[in-house]
Amino acid sequence: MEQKYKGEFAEFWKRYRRNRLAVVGLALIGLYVILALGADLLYSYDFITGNQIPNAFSGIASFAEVEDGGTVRRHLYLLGADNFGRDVAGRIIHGARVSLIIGFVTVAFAVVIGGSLGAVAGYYGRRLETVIMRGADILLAIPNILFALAIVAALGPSFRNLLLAIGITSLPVYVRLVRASVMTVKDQEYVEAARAQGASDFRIILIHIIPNCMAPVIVQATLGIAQSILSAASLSFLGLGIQPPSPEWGNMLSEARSYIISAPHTLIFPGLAIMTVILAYNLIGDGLRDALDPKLKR
Amino acid sequence: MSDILSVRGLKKYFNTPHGMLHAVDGLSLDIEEGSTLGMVGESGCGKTTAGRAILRLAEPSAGTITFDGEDVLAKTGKDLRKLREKMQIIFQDPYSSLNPRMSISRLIAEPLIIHRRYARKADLENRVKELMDTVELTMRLYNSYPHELDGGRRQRIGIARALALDPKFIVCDEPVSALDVSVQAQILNLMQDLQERLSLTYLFVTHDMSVVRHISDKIVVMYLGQVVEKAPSDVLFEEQLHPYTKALIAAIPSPMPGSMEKPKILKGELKSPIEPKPGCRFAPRCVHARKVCTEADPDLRELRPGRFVACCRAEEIL
Amino acid sequence: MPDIQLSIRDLRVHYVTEEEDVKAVNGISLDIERGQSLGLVGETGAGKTTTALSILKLLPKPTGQIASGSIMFKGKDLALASEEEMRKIRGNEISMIFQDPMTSLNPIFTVGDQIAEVIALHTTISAQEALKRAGDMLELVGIPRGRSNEFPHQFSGGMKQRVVIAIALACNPSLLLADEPTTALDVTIQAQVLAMIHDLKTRMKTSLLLISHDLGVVAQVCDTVAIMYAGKIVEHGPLAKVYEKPLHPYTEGLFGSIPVLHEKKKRLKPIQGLMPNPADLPGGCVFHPRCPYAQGPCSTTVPRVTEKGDRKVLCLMYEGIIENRMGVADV
Amino acid sequence: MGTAELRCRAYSHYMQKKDSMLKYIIRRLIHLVPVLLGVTLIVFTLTYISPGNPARMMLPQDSTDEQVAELEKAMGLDEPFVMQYFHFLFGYDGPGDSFDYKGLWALDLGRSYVSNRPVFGTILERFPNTMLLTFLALVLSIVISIPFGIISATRQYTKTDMAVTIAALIGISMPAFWLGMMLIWVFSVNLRWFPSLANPANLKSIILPALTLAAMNTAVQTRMTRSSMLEVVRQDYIRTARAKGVDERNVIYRHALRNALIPVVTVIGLQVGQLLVGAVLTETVFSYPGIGTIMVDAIQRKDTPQILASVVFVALVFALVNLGVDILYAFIDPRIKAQYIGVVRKKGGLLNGAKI
Repeated sequence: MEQKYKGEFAEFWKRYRRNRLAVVGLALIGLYVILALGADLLYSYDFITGNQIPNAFSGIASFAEVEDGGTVRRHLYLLGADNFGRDVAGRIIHGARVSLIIGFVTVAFAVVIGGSLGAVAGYYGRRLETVIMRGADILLAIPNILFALAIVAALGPSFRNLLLAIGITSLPVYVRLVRASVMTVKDQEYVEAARAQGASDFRIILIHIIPNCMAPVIVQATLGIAQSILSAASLSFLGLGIQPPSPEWGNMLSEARSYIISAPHTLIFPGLAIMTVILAYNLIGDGLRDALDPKLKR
Repeated sequence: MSDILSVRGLKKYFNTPHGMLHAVDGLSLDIEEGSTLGMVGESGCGKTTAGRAILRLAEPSAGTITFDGEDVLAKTGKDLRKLREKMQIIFQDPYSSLNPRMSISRLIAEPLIIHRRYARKADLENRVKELMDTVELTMRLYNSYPHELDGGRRQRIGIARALALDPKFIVCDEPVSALDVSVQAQILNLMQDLQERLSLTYLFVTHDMSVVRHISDKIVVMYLGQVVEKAPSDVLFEEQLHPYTKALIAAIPSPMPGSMEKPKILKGELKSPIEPKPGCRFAPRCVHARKVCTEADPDLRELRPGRFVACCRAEEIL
Repeated sequence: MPDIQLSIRDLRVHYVTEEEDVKAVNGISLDIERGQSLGLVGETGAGKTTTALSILKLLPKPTGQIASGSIMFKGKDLALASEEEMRKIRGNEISMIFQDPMTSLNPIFTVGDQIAEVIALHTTISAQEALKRAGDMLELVGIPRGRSNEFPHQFSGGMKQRVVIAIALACNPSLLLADEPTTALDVTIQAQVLAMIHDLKTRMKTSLLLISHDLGVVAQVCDTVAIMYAGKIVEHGPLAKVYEKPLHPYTEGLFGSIPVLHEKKKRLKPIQGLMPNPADLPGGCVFHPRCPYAQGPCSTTVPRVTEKGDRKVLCLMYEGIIENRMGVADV
Repeated sequence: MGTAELRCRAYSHYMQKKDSMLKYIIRRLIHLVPVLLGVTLIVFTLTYISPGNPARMMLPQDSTDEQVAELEKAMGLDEPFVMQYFHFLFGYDGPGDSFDYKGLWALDLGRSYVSNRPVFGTILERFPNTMLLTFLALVLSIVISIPFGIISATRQYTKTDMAVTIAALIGISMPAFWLGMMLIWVFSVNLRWFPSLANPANLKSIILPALTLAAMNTAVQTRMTRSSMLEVVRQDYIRTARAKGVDERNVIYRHALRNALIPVVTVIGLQVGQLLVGAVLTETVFSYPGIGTIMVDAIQRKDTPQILASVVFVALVFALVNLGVDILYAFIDPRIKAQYIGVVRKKGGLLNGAKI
């Protein structure tokens, strides 16, 4: 059994690898994950949130005396310093941690809850389906960021509320996707074959339907992570997400906005960070779509 | 020999955006144990739906089905699943009827796992190997996946899977239509051998007249959800009582040299049976149609011993 | 002196991809005389469609390539013709009918427009006149001209195939390529369409290359037949003679595989084994792994065409290299 | 008659008969009502549960609890949730006149807590500005994306295709607000070509925000056009066109393009809604007086009626735009159109405007 699984994965990897950009995307995310995990080793949290005002707007790759944990040392500002003299590179790396967590948590929430609702709606149909789908329609009728904005505006800006807002707004996509996918798979002859053999509903859903409708969900989830990161950054930019001085790419940009003339580097780098992460997830999403496309399998 | 399956007045309607579709409209048939009943007709005649309705893969709208002395429509839940050990199906499309994520061995083992036939893994594996042997699949394919195989081998998997539970009766839904002729012949021979060895009963659904003649003992001809003619296979090809059957057989291009006379051509095309009006459904295309034909549904009647026809002018036009 | 319309010599077509080199057509030669109809019979993957597509040079780009050979049509080698020259020939002097009528018509244009387009492309008449001619063509294939303003989805499969045939015949081509024109149709509709093709071909004196896997369909309309296997023509000759007594073991196997209406056979006599992978063809005679008469040299010696009167066959038995066990040494 | 048959009959009221286009539009509008009600309920609930008492916020710091309670009563905030929601929809007539409003159905949700102007007054006043920006962005994105999508598809795997593909990927990955600021940095701060603040009176000042807003859409539509073209070019009817002798130009532009554009139109339609929403961020970056800036201001000042009104308003416009796109879609594709209108007569078909 294990060996078979390996075979399937190897085949998938062979197809995925063909898309070179997708491999680049994967490498980029790998890099961010490593940086996010090692963020504390590179820069202490207190250091990147504490003010080093005398060094404000230190340029790219400049050295300056800084106070860190009560001692004074010479520090390399690789990507310069912001208006409070905080290390931009350090804040970006710590911000990566926040973004990756937001992306993963919100999408996991949306996939699990939305996916289950969609699967139930798709398999059983009837009234349950009507109720679930009307609910999804309503959620979809309010544009994504707008809805998240309204939620955070109502509940107040906090990390938890941000996760909740983005999680809820990404829900309906998975409800619809999983429902559509279950409905397609449900009508496949192999599901009918399983029924003809006397398999129970539970067995049919678990063994025959779910594994065969994962592909589009995986692709959508990858793109969804990018979407969530973007939403979080947008909300923070509007002052409704992660509050300063906590490092987050959106709020870094929001602060840097006032220094567009004097310190453009504080604006450029956090933006590049957002862009590369989203780009990487999009590349991976494209690669997965190609690799998982059943049409290309034969 | 006794009848293993009796169907009376089977109906299956579907709701469509254009109205109620009478896919199967009052089908009655009996199949003798160990024999093959061929069900033939053009696309949209309801033959596939009929096959599935008999197995309750499509829930019948009306009618009775008696299989092996049991009332099929009365069964629910566990009883129905139990009954399905005895009635199986082979599908037309060997591409979509196999779960792409399962290996060949797993596909064949699946029905055995569902019905918990073997407690020990080794016994299960032995049975799977035995079944693969029965349908002439090499053991090399034990761990392969369906997409690695050609149509003929996939159809063998479908057959092995249907045989796994030792059924008495199998609905064969166009099992060879998707295959090339040389492979088609291999599969037909295999199916005939299995029938003899395992004393199986087949309901063989197909649109191919020569295949149905080759494999069936008796044949029912369907048109727009209804049986128009029923007869022993050899007799049917000698002489047809219904004008549709006549046209259908005449339309088959024969590969016999010297038989290249122009076939009699049936005018018009099949309409789908959505909320059909009363009267013979073939009447709009029938050269013999008279006013009487559009007044009421013709009954399927025994015109000659063992030969049934649903045409009110059958005697006149013969 | 026969009037040769199309003459293919030693045509080879390959599909080249990064991973493999699929040899779809491996050196076939064919002649079609004026007004004659040739049936090209074979199973899936034999290279029938590829042959037809290469005559019109419509092979999928960039993978499909004519590797060698010539396709002579009206004194011109189509294999070397420019795209510009081909465009003038397509739909005008040579036209093609495809297998699936459901997808062969553009869903967003009316059928009248689609027929008129081909007329307008190859003549100098006005758009109005072209539309009128399109109506004539519809009537010719048995569809009331009033329906020319309708869209393809308003037609049934059989009707769509009639429209496709109307498009193909609109410019009175001298050669018609029909690729499984009735495979997607029901048997009664198939009979209608076949009869129509046969009738129109005779009336317009069009040559026909009919591709089919169905020996019965070919028997309805063709005078000569070529049997194709793994990219080669293994047998070629007048239809009646080939059907009466096949020379090649593969042809014999094909006939043994089909159930016959008029006599009840207890068992079919199928060809053993499977079609070879066209990217990895067996050496020697391509059919030898499945051939019931195969002998030692078959796996090493590539057979050459043996002419037997007006018949041709590709088998070592007729070259005298191996013993003839089919018992048809003399025709 | 079997039970299953009865069930079939019971379902028959779901049967969709062949409708006229008008009936279709009406049905879609009716379908919209519960969705919009749901939307209002959600937005209303959110403001209801949000912490902070509007009455206390409106009064001076040193007001007594009695004064707050009195104001709450005047505003109707002491009533139960359901009643408040009902007022929200159908109007409120309180003890005083200053807090009365006609309700959502009449586009009147009272006055802003901050500016004391009718909330919808402000919205309707600024909405044309947002429309202008959105429209410019839409035109820009269509004009850029479709040609590039086609070029990319017809030259698949060439360097041009690669460049367009990568540009589009970067486009969909760039946060609009950041792109806006980068454009300001380059074109306003350094090159001084365009002003950094935008206002509807000065068309030149809207170029940067329109570009910013258009970027994501352009990228998405380019990708969509490309993949749709590649899909259509594989179809059998394109082969039929080639077999007729149609030249490559006409194969692409007449036979393939119109079919390929059908899904693109849907995407563009969905994007129109997204543009409206994207305008929120873009307007903030360029301080452009549109709905977005109203909303952000209102959120920052906890101006509940203004937030409520703008979110509901944008959701409403979003829904109507999507409906409009669905109808448009039905007109482009004869297969869908035919579902609503029996026989289609079309003026000007394949031969009109064709170079033959």
